[in-house]
Amino acid sequence: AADFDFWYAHGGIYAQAIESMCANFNAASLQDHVHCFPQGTYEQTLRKTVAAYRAGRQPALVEIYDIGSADMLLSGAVYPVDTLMQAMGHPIDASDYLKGIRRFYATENGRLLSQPFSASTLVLYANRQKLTAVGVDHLPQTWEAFEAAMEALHAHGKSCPAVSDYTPWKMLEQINAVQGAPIASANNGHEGLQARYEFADGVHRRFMNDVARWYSRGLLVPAIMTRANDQTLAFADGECAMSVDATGAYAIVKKAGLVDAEVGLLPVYAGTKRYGTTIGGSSLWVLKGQSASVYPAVARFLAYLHDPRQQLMFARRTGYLPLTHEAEEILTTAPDAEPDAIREGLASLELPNNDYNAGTRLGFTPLFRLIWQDEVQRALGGKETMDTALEHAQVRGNRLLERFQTTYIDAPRAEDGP
Amino acid sequence: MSAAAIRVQGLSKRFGSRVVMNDLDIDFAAGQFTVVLGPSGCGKSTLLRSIAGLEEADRGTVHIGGADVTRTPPQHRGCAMVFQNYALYPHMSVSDNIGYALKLAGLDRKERERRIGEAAELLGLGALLDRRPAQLSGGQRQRVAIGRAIARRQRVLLFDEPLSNLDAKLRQEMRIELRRLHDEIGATTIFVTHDQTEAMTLADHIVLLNNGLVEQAGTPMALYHQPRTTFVAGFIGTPPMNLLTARHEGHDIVVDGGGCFPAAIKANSSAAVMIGIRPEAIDLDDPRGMAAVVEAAEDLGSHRVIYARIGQQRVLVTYSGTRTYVRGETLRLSFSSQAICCFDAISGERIEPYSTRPASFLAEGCQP
Amino acid sequence: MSAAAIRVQGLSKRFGSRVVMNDLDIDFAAGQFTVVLGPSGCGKSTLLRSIAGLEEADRGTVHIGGADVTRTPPQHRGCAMVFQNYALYPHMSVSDNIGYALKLAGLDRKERERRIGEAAELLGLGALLDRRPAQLSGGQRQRVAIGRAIARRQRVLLFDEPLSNLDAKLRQEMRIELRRLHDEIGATTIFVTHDQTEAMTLADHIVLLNNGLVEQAGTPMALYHQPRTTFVAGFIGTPPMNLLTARHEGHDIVVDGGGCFPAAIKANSSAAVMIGIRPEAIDLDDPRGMAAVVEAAEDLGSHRVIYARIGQQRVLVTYSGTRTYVRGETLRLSFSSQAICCFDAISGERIEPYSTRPASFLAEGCQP
Amino acid sequence: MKSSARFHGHWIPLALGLPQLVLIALFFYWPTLKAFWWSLHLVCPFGNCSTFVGLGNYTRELTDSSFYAALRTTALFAAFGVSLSIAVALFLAAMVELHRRTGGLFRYLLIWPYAVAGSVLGVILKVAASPSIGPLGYLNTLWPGFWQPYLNGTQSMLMVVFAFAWTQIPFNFIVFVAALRAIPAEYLAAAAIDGADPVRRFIDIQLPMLKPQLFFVATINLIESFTNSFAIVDTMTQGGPGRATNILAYKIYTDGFIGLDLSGSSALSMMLMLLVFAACFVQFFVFERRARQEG
Amino acid sequence: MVERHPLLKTTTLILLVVGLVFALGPIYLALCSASVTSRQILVHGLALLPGSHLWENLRIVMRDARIGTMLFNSCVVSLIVVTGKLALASTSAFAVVYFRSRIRHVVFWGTFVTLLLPLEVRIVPTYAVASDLFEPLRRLIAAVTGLHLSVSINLLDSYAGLSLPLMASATGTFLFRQFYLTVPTELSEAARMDGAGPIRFFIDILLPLSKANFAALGTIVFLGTWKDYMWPLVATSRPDMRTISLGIATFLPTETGQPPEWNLVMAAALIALAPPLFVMGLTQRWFVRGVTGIGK
Ligand SMILES: Nc1ncnc2c1ncn2[C@@H]1O[C@H](COP(=O)(O)OP(=O)(O)OP(=O)(O)O)[C@@H](O)[C@H]1O
Ligand SMILES: Nc1ncnc2c1ncn2[C@@H]1O[C@H](COP(=O)(O)OP(=O)(O)OP(=O)(O)O)[C@@H](O)[C@H]1O
Ligand SMILES: [Mg+2]
Ligand SMILES: [Mg+2]
Repeated sequence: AADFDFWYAHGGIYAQAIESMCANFNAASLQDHVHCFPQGTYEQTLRKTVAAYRAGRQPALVEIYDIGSADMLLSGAVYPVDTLMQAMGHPIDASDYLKGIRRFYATENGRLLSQPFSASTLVLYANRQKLTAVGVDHLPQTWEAFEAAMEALHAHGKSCPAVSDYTPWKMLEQINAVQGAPIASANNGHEGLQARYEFADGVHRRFMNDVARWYSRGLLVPAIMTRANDQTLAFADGECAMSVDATGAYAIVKKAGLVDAEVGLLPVYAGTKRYGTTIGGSSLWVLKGQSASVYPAVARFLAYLHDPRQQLMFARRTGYLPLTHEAEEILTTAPDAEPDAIREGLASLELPNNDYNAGTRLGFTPLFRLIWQDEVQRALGGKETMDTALEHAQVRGNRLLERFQTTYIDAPRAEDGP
Repeated sequence: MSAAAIRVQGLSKRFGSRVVMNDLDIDFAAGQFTVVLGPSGCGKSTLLRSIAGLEEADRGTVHIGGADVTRTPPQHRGCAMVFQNYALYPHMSVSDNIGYALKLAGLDRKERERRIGEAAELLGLGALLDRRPAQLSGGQRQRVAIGRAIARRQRVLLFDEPLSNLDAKLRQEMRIELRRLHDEIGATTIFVTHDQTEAMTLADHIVLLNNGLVEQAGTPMALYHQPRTTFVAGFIGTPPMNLLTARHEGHDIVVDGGGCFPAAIKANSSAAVMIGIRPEAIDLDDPRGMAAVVEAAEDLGSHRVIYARIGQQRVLVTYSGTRTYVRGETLRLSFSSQAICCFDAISGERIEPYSTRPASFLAEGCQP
Repeated sequence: MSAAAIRVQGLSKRFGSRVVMNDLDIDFAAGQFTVVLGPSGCGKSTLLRSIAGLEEADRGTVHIGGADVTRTPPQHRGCAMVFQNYALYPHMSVSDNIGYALKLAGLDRKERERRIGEAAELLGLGALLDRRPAQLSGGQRQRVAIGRAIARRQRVLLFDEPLSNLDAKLRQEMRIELRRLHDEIGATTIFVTHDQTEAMTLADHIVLLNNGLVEQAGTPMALYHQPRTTFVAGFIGTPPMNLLTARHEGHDIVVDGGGCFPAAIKANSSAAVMIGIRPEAIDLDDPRGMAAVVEAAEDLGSHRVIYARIGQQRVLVTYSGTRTYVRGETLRLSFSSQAICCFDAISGERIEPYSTRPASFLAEGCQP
Repeated sequence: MKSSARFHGHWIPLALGLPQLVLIALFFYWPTLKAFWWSLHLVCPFGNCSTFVGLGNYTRELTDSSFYAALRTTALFAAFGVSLSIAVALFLAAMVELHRRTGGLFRYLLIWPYAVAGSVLGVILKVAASPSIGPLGYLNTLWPGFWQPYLNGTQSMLMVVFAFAWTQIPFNFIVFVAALRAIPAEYLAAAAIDGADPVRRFIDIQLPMLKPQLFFVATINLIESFTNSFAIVDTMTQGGPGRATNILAYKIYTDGFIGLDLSGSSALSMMLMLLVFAACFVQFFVFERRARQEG
Repeated sequence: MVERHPLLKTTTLILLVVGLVFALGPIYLALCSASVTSRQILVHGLALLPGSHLWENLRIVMRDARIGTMLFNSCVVSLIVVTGKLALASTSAFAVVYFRSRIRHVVFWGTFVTLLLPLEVRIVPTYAVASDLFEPLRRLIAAVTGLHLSVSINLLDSYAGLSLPLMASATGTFLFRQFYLTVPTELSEAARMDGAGPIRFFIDILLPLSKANFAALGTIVFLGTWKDYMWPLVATSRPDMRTISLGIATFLPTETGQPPEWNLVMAAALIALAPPLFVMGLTQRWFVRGVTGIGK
């Protein structure tokens, strides 16, 4: 019987969904009580977790985003979830999880050190009415078609053919995954600390140059230039006709109800092989340093969240993907409307994989994302060419990786135990 | 640099409910050295600043050299001014201070330097031209301030208590120097002060202000010997004139507390009057004089001051003899009736005697 | 409240490299009114504050009433002090100001009120006891400050230029009042000022300081008539003593610029001397007198001041006649040799004459 | 102050000063020491390991182009922000001084922005400067694509500079108004008599006399621009776009808290400290000189 | 001064009005936007004229419990800092100014160095210190006695943690020092002649004279604490410990797809700036005096 803190990193409808799960757990559980605290954005949550851990005030459970995984794994602050669950009598089987999710979170030897919590992937949304109006009857499958569609919309006076917030998750990680192209050596970092970035050539470079062209021609409008000031909303309220967005956006689009939204797979370049996209999202980490009585309660809470009914509730309310085969099964076979985005997303994840679309496992990724954004914004702002921008980003990113390697070169490895 | 007459007409000014100038009419003759004298707060500075254009009067006009300048801003009035605290620009050197006005007037560098040199020579500032005001002594600052005023060669020179920040010795020296300068330059000079010694020694003409009104205007000696009111009598002279309350009875004046003397003045019988007598005009030791008890005596070396009492009234007597008087001693005071001024006790205005019988001395009792 | 003698021995103090008191030895007699006089910055306040215990001397001792208090903190020295700017506690009423020290001394309320009442009565402050210092005029503040000092009934009363912030009239009144107070209370009083008139009129005894040294100590008249140095001569009197450079030749003294007179002093022949003569001791119109040219004349009503030149040397003459002199006129000055002080031109110290032939007047040429 | 006005004794001043000193030791000296220690080590974010690297972190930062970029941004931001704050405040103060009688109301109202927190202003301006819904967005209907503060580095810099100046002006304004007030009216009167019109009087008399205040305000503003601009940048631009507004203080924060690079950000802190220290030193020097001149 | 420059007067007046528009513009915009509906802003852009929904929006925002808590936190923290700083500053400045002991130099320099290095610069380590306040002492004990204690004090997410580091600055001491230096030295001398010791002098004379300075510094510190952003951002992780100036940013959408309700954001902004504006209006005189006091 114990009280413990759970820090999560969401606001809005996501937070509401989490709070209701917490409330339900507390209501259902006689002895345990979880205190759920929002900590702001993913970044803020990670920062506060680090700080709190140093101060010895860490919560028992915390939600950390995907790219924080490498930092968490080496932190020495983590009580691996599989060990915990094993010890507390709620063993989890990594193979319960969907392929894309398992591949992302599992270690080389297949262990799950954290419990996946929220996941989504990238799909293409399109405003069917607007596309039909300009004579585009099929969703673009390729970037070439995507560009043509944007041009058609532009030619018909649509001020916002497509919208994007230019985030690296969408433009770097997912694009390279779907094309099966490497972001970093050593299997995108899964093989160890010696990994270095190598995205500046190849498909990412091609794509970003296209993006720069689309941007300068007013085809791909930055979200901050839209009235809604937000990519998802700009599509949802009909301002923009197309949007490459997370599956999670679907709940918002549906809620807006304005748009006859059509969802399809992320485009690829014509004549290239399509691989599976990777996921984005977060997992739950159990932190060391709690009193022994807390961990059984944490385990019970994790088990509760793992329950397919909770997953489904969460997926339905937020548009996140179900995580386990069991939940997917229920969702896809349920008679009531199965969200298109989730279906397409799941399909996208199930596509064939190679070494490079299991996501990345690189240190200091949060800062790297800022660097990538910096450089791309500079390129879009005409301060440098896209090619040099990407090279700069790669160089600066590699300095981060080097430092990560030196920092952790003799850090204690994750041990099993609280 | 020709002098210009200044005429002030109906000038009035109030600050809030306080009337500082009350319908003043004053003429300042061209080329004259006029001292505006009065106690602190009587409106002297306000008058001077109104003439300079620094203060806007509520009513009335100012004419300089015949032209109405009431609405003219200070920079176009043709006045130069020396301020009480000098108001030297602290960030400029002495020569820049003097030359600033010339620069604004558009004079070229050479002409400016010539004029600065002239003023410096006149005031003995030659060696100081590169210093900052902070590096000067009080007297030197004073001279720079005057230099700044005269270098412009304006028709009118205004001084607002320029000597009050100097120590006694320097003040005495500067007085002589100022007077000499005025005689050389010949501008119309108005000099404001509350120090009657300065006024007495500097002025061709004194305008004595009190509460925003002209109490008396005239030559220094006129003010000293024929004060128009008790205020003037009590303001001028160190120590000032003794004022004793008395009654007019028949042809005599009876001093409260003892003594009387004959004086033919136009006043009702038994009217209350004040008699004024200068401390140096009193004889201490006249057997027929009125009794006065010594309260205190001060020996200043050059002369002595005795604080005595006639009844309840204090009398100061100065004399330069060597005899000493001690507290409690009784004096016998007398004075010539010609040295006496009579004032109406209520209005304080002077009552002219219609006949002065010469050589009539104060006596113990009056025998007509 | 019995008076106590104060003895200062070997008192020295320097601020940085500036010597402010240089081995001072002074006795202040019990119950006496001593004025410490000197120009600004000469160390008067430092001396006074050393006696009060506010300033720590570098060397030397202070005895009060026979006891060595050099290391005693101010509150235990039995001194009360009136500060130049009064230093009244601005947030306390007049009676609290006066009573604060009594409260700290542990007196009960009744005794305190009695003492405050007493002091108030003595100083005429009865009606002001509930006011704040900001609601008082300068003279009233002055009196409160004195009240605060005397209510404590200390053996020693110290005043640091208490009158310098008051206007001339008030200053004159306060002088009389202070002297009266001293006579009533009988405490040993030390009064610091740079105004020689105050010193002359108030003091039983004057200590004249200059540059941290005692220039002369004595009665006012001693300082006036027998100044020990040219500094004293030039510091005391308004206008001060005239100092003329001269040479000692044989038994005569020859004034630079004209005139000579016999004077028997102990000085080398042809030694440079200074002669000092008070402006009021000069006769203007002696046919045998030395020639002097009038530079300026001031009429003060009660007397006149003439600025004249003997050769290059300025001489001031005061007289109270009615005759006027104009610029450029030639005077014939003479004076009694008894009125003359001779000083060594280099050290400035007075040279005593070993014989004064009476009635020897200054003459155009000396005929021995 | 004269030493004679001071009390004797050691224990009382110690007791009086101690609480403050303890607090300062805890929250100033100890953190500063810690930062210095970190800056010489490579520390793990979670605090369970550290390697001594000597000046490695410093050389790392000093060879990183983004450090120089941040330095340049900081310098630009400081230069523009400080000059704008000072110029506008001076201008307003001069005009209020000119309208002494009616200026009271302006003086009262112009101080108000001082009560507004940087973050609140940031939020308001973020909306107000929005190219789609803000008033400036109307410019885009005239010249499409003209106002894009979140894409155009220059414009976003302008925006934060404006916001920074807005927060600083009231303080400067008060200081200037008070200083102008304190200039004896006699100087202006003397200048008027000397023939100077109001504009000349301002340039020749008032401005030179404001020099100490100008120095003071400039130093304060400079330190503020190094440090307190954080809230504005964080709420409005987060250092973007393309690190156009990534001032050093913000970089310290992002490197330390987002990048989990305690060592690097500590090294940056130490270097920023040096900068602030230099600024203060200049100020101190100037004040000392002024004090010596006056005394 | 007789000064007739109608053109100059009008021009400067116009410029002053322009300055006023810029100074109050953002506040006005916030007021306008807070008084319309969210839809209106999305459709017509930011309102330039006040609408009629102000109370409604304010009510909606106030119903959000966060605002109440944050306002309360801001008040508590500001008041703690004001009280603490006034107490510390007045006493430490007294120690600095009124004693001969060399200690005063220690206090002076020990305090004044903090002027040079603002909190923002040492934010990261200060955070670490606040999270483990006992560390220095623990280390000292360990170094001296070899004892390894496990005591620790964590100030994060507490009022003490929010306020204490803000108190550790020299501005207050500086201001009081400036003021004490203007108090005539004769007052302390007179008090000493009257038999008062330092503490009595401090209580009987100096404190009553410092009333205005307490008000001035109090206002400045209050506003400064209220406006502080970085420290609360770092030192709090629990939403119920957030202060309003920090919390205002949480009204901005953080998740993509969270519809921005600018009218509510602006209403919250209005609420956040109302108390300091009120305090400012109330104590403006003191505030001005304080600022100019610093400037001396
Ligand atoms: N700007 C002002 N506002 C209000 N009252 C003023 C102002 N200027 C002067 N006064 C008042 O007007 C009265 C006359 O002032 P003024 O300066 O003319 O006196 P003064 O005769 O020059 O005195 P002083 O010898 O002290 O200089 C004084 O009581 C003064 O307080
Ligand atoms: N605390 C101090 N530090 C340095 N110098 C001082 C200090 N106090 C006084 N002095 C200097 O010592 C000298 C003597 O000072 P003191 O105050 O005793 O002069 P004073 O004779 O009282 O002059 P005044 O008539 O101007 O009051 C002055 O030159 C003064 O500048
Ligand atoms: Mg005046
Ligand atoms: Mg003195």
